[in-house]
Amino acid sequence: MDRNQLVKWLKAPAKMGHKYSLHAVYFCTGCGIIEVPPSITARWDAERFGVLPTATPRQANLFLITGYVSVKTLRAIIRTYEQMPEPKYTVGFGSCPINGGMYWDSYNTIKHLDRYIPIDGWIAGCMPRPEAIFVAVTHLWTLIDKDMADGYKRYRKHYAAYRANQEKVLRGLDWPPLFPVEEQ
Amino acid sequence: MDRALIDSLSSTFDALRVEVPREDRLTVQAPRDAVMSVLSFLKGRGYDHLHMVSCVDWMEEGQFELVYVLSAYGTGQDSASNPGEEIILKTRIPRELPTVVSSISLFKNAEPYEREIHELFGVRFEGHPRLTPLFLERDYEIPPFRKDFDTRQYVEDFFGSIPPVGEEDQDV
Amino acid sequence: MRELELYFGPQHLGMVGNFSITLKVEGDRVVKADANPGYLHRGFEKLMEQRSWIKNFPMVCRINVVEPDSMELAYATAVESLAGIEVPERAQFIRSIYLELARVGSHLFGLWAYSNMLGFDTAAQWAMYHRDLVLDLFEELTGGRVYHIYIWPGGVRRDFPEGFEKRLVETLHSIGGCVPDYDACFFDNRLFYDRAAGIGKITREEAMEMGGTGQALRATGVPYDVRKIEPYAAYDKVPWEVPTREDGDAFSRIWVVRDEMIESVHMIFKLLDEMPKGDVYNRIPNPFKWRIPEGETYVRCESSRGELGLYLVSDGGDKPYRVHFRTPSYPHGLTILEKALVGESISDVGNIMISLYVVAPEIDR
Amino acid sequence: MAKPSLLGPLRVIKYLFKKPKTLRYPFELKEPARRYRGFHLNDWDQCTGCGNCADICPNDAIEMVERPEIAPDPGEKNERPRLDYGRCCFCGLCVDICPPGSLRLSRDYFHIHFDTSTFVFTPRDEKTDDETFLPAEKYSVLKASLAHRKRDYQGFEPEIDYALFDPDRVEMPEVPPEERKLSFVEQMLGYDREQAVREAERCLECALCEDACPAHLKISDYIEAVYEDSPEDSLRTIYEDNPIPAICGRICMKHCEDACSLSIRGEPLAIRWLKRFVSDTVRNYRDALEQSPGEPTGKRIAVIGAGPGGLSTAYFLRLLGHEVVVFDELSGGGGMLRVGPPRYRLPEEAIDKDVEYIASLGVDFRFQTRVGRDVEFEELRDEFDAVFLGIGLTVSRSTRVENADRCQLALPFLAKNKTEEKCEVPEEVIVIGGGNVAMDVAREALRLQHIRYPGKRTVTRTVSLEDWDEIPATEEEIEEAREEGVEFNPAWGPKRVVLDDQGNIKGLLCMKVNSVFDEEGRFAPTFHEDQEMFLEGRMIIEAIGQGADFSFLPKEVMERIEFTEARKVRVNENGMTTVPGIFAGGDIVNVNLDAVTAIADAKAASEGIDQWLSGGEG
Repeated sequence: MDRNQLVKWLKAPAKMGHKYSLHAVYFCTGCGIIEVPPSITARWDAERFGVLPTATPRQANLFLITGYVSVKTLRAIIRTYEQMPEPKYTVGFGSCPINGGMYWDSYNTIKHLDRYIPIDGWIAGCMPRPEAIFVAVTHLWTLIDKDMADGYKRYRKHYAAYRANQEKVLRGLDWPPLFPVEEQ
Repeated sequence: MDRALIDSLSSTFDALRVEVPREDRLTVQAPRDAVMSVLSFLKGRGYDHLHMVSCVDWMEEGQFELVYVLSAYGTGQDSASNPGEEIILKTRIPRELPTVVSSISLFKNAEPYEREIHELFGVRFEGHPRLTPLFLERDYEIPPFRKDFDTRQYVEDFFGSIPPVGEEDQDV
Repeated sequence: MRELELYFGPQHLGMVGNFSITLKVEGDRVVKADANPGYLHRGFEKLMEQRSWIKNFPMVCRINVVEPDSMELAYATAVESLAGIEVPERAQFIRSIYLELARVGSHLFGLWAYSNMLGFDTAAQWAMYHRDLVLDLFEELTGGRVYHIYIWPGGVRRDFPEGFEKRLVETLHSIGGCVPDYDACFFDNRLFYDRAAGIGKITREEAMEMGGTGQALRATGVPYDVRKIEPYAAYDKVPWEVPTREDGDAFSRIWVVRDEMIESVHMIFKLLDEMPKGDVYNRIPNPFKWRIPEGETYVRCESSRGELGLYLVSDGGDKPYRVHFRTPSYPHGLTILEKALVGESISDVGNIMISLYVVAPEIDR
Repeated sequence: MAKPSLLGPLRVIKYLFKKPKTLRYPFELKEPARRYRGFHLNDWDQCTGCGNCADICPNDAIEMVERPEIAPDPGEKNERPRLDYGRCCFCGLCVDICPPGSLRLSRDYFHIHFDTSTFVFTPRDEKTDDETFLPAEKYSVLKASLAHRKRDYQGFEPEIDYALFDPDRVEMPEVPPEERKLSFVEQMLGYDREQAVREAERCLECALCEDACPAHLKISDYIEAVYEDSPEDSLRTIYEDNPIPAICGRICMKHCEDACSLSIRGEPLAIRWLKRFVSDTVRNYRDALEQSPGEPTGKRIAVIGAGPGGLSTAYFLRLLGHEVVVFDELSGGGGMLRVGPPRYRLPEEAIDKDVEYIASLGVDFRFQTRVGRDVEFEELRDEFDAVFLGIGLTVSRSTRVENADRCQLALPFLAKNKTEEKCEVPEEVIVIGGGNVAMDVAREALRLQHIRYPGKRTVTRTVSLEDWDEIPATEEEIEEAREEGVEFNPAWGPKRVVLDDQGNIKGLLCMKVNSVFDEEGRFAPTFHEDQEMFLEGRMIIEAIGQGADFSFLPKEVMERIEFTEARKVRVNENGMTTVPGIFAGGDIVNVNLDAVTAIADAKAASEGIDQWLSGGEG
């Protein structure tokens, strides 16, 4: 058994832990949040998939960006995202974060969310049904398995670019960079 | 609509234009200086429910039109006002110098409306305690709800200028 | 004691919706509350000025995600009154049924949020389950779970599907059958009483002074309901009551909500009995050539949270010249809430906010 | 109020013993509702590429993209809608506006992907796409995406009663059949202003009609002008491409209306009647159009024939500043339209209005001048710089069955009825032919019968080789003829004209038609010789087609003019025949045999003539 395989084997239980306990940040960013309460309550019960809302970003590893993101919310989203411990996964809900959606010509909403924080998966719909959320979770499992849900790594790698875009929209950020920017 | 109200409105104030577009509606066009006194007159007549304060940008005429929609809760014993009737009070102010007296002293819920109009249209309300930003995070050269603010152009210029990040990594 | 500034929301467990309040606290007492909205501001009214009359129709419902339907109605009636479009009788009944159903769904959502906030998880789970059953009905009728896009100018978008009335009645019966259990575990629960009675109290005068409507006002004993004072759709066709309470606190407001839901279900049954046959849609003009004569109108209707108004101006063109929604949460969330929070404890912020039914997207628009 | 009890809530413990309500998704699937608004489906065969969905989309989510693999039918485009699910809000307005009803929504809604570019896609449906749309046994929700969808899973679908367009046209006021068959009064009364605006409002502005129109009129522009209630603007737009609106507004073959998006599930926009409305409403063309001939060029052109082709050529060339002389043997303009279409369809006043306007621009009309009789063709060639042949098809063909020489021919019959002395008709008339000319003949004969024998029972019968499904006359002509009482005998071919002892016509012996066209679609009728039918009639009129009369051309010119396989004059893209300086257009060139195609020919030819005269290649 070579070294790589050994590492992989040793890491497997940790990965399983990440996969099956996706704790979502309790943050209603947009209108897509309306389908989250049904998913986490009796009818659909997201807990069967290990998905639970969590009060604080410090204890969460899944960030559901539910729908459109206004400029003011973007600041809160970045703050929240940066507070989450790694590994962390993000899922964009519905049309709006993908390409502006209904608010494609609004002066106050973000058009492409992946230009500000990395996104691991997108769900189509306006809004996505609870079923789609569950299927998205299973897709996310596969991505985690294959090490493809690497948004947090991309964030680290391209932090300077992300930070530049964030600063451009928000006119300066009132917190220090998460990673040393010089490293880039 | 109560005939007596219309009569007493026109006899109390001059320079009012009163119209009855519908049976249950009254439109009053007042000069800027008279707005507060008309509002307080109407409130005294039982029209104690301020629905909203709105603003319309008549750019070509160089004016903003402030719109106050009033109706009655219908709880006062002395008033003959019917809650099913609305009064739309309008006043025009110049676009270059858009100031008007705040109506908070009469209606407390005018506060956020006026704050919003200040932010989105750039109208100043004299006597308003906090004309701080309400909704917006960014500053805009022209207040965004004015007609000369082209949001499509703005989106194209501003959001279009933000580059994608790590393009080569996207399709792993 | 030292005063602290506490940022309550938008990412906060005690906050429902993307809203934020800046609290000045002394110990755990709120000294001053500053509502800080705008996290969901999309510039709706500006966007609507750029879209033609029909293109705005799928758009308006997005103003409020919890109960999009009254927005649709306000827009449709405003356009109808400006353009002089008649609505068939049957469509008026369908509108009323649909809006009452939406009210039930919306109140169940509010009930979930409220009981969840107080920690009454059983009632919360039930409410959300029952709301899902209502959403199934919506899905069958309109093709959408959340955004129904159903009431359009000239009537409604499609007639009832085959057998829909039967399923509607069955579902409402099954939800109604649970009312005693809801009462037992939540409304008549002593813990709920202790937690909500006397909390967030506003007097009748205060409520009226600050533009309160809906349950915020009805909980202070004023039977103010637009469905009664200026009936629209088919609300004047059947008899019904406006439930009120006297105390003006969170407890009364939630009880008004409960009674309203029951009244709505009864109203749906009555409307179904009276419903005439016939067309449900009068064709609107060609959307690409549709101009609406110059004019302005103000229409109002009773949403599940209070009075919804729409001020609509047309300059004779193919697009609205100005749209302004008077959303019920606007005075509730920005004026009344700031007042009601003062003197309360931090743990009751969410309690008061949801009992006033403050829905953030309709404040920000 | 009294404080409630603390123990009450214990009542709900009973729920502990009930079956859970949770759906065990994904093992227990929940079907979306029948009307669910999910992803799009598009039937590519039905889709016409009109682009109305893209126009109505509130979010700019739909873009029309060209698909080179599609060979569009006439009046369609090879563009198909492409959806961006980063924009779409699933409102279904595109479904409600789609004129052919090809765009629907399915009940699929799963698409989860890490790559945003996969959210842009061109919808198709199971008819044409086997790879994406899978049968139930191959489908799995866990794999579901835009490339893995369920078959026969239609959701929100178009319903014509709730469509955003109006499928019914504003009814054209017309004289009822009982009344109109008694005289030659114009059948269609024309729209009034309010009706015209209402009809123009139906236009969806997709402009498929403009591609279908041979002369490519800017239809949506002039319809828009009618809607704006400014017929003058509309007329100006029409005159850019068509100088005979009063004529075309009545008898155009309206290829545009066949292509109209609205016609697929409803009635097409009444484009022809709207054009007629414009030409009727504008009393004075000169004031409305404000046109003047171009700078004189010193060139002279002879136009032979004052039909639609000749008139249009004259108009376009005159605007370019050339001097134009039009020769025609009739006493007025219009060519075949003057003698052919009956008064109830095209009154002479309408023709004269158009012709007079063209004359007012300075075109020299020489009526009652037959080339070859009153003036020689060679003279024209010497005198003029170019010659345009717009002679049309002026000679009626005969069936040449036994005793056919006793029959009447269609064109002389129609021509005579346009004069004061009408033809004499007996009480029973047979018309041979199933085309529009045959309909004109039959309906005229019927009118004449009603005028001549008021109150008596009279019969006009038509016999045509083609059966109902392939009869060449337009549907509305047939419908109107039937309303007036014309009897039809489709799928019967004439065998022999039967004479009585005095040598007068007694009737027509017919035989049953087996097929009209052979496998390659050529005209080659076959008959069941044994099945016969005898139709009684004292007069038989043959209306089976016309030919051209080239007898005026000198032999050496005639020899140099080439013809195509379809016996048409061969012209190049500039309208020039194989003889330099001789141009041609209209029925002798195209196979459509209608006015608007003649206008299209004339436009090409006038540009060609102008180019040729200014020294370019012809």
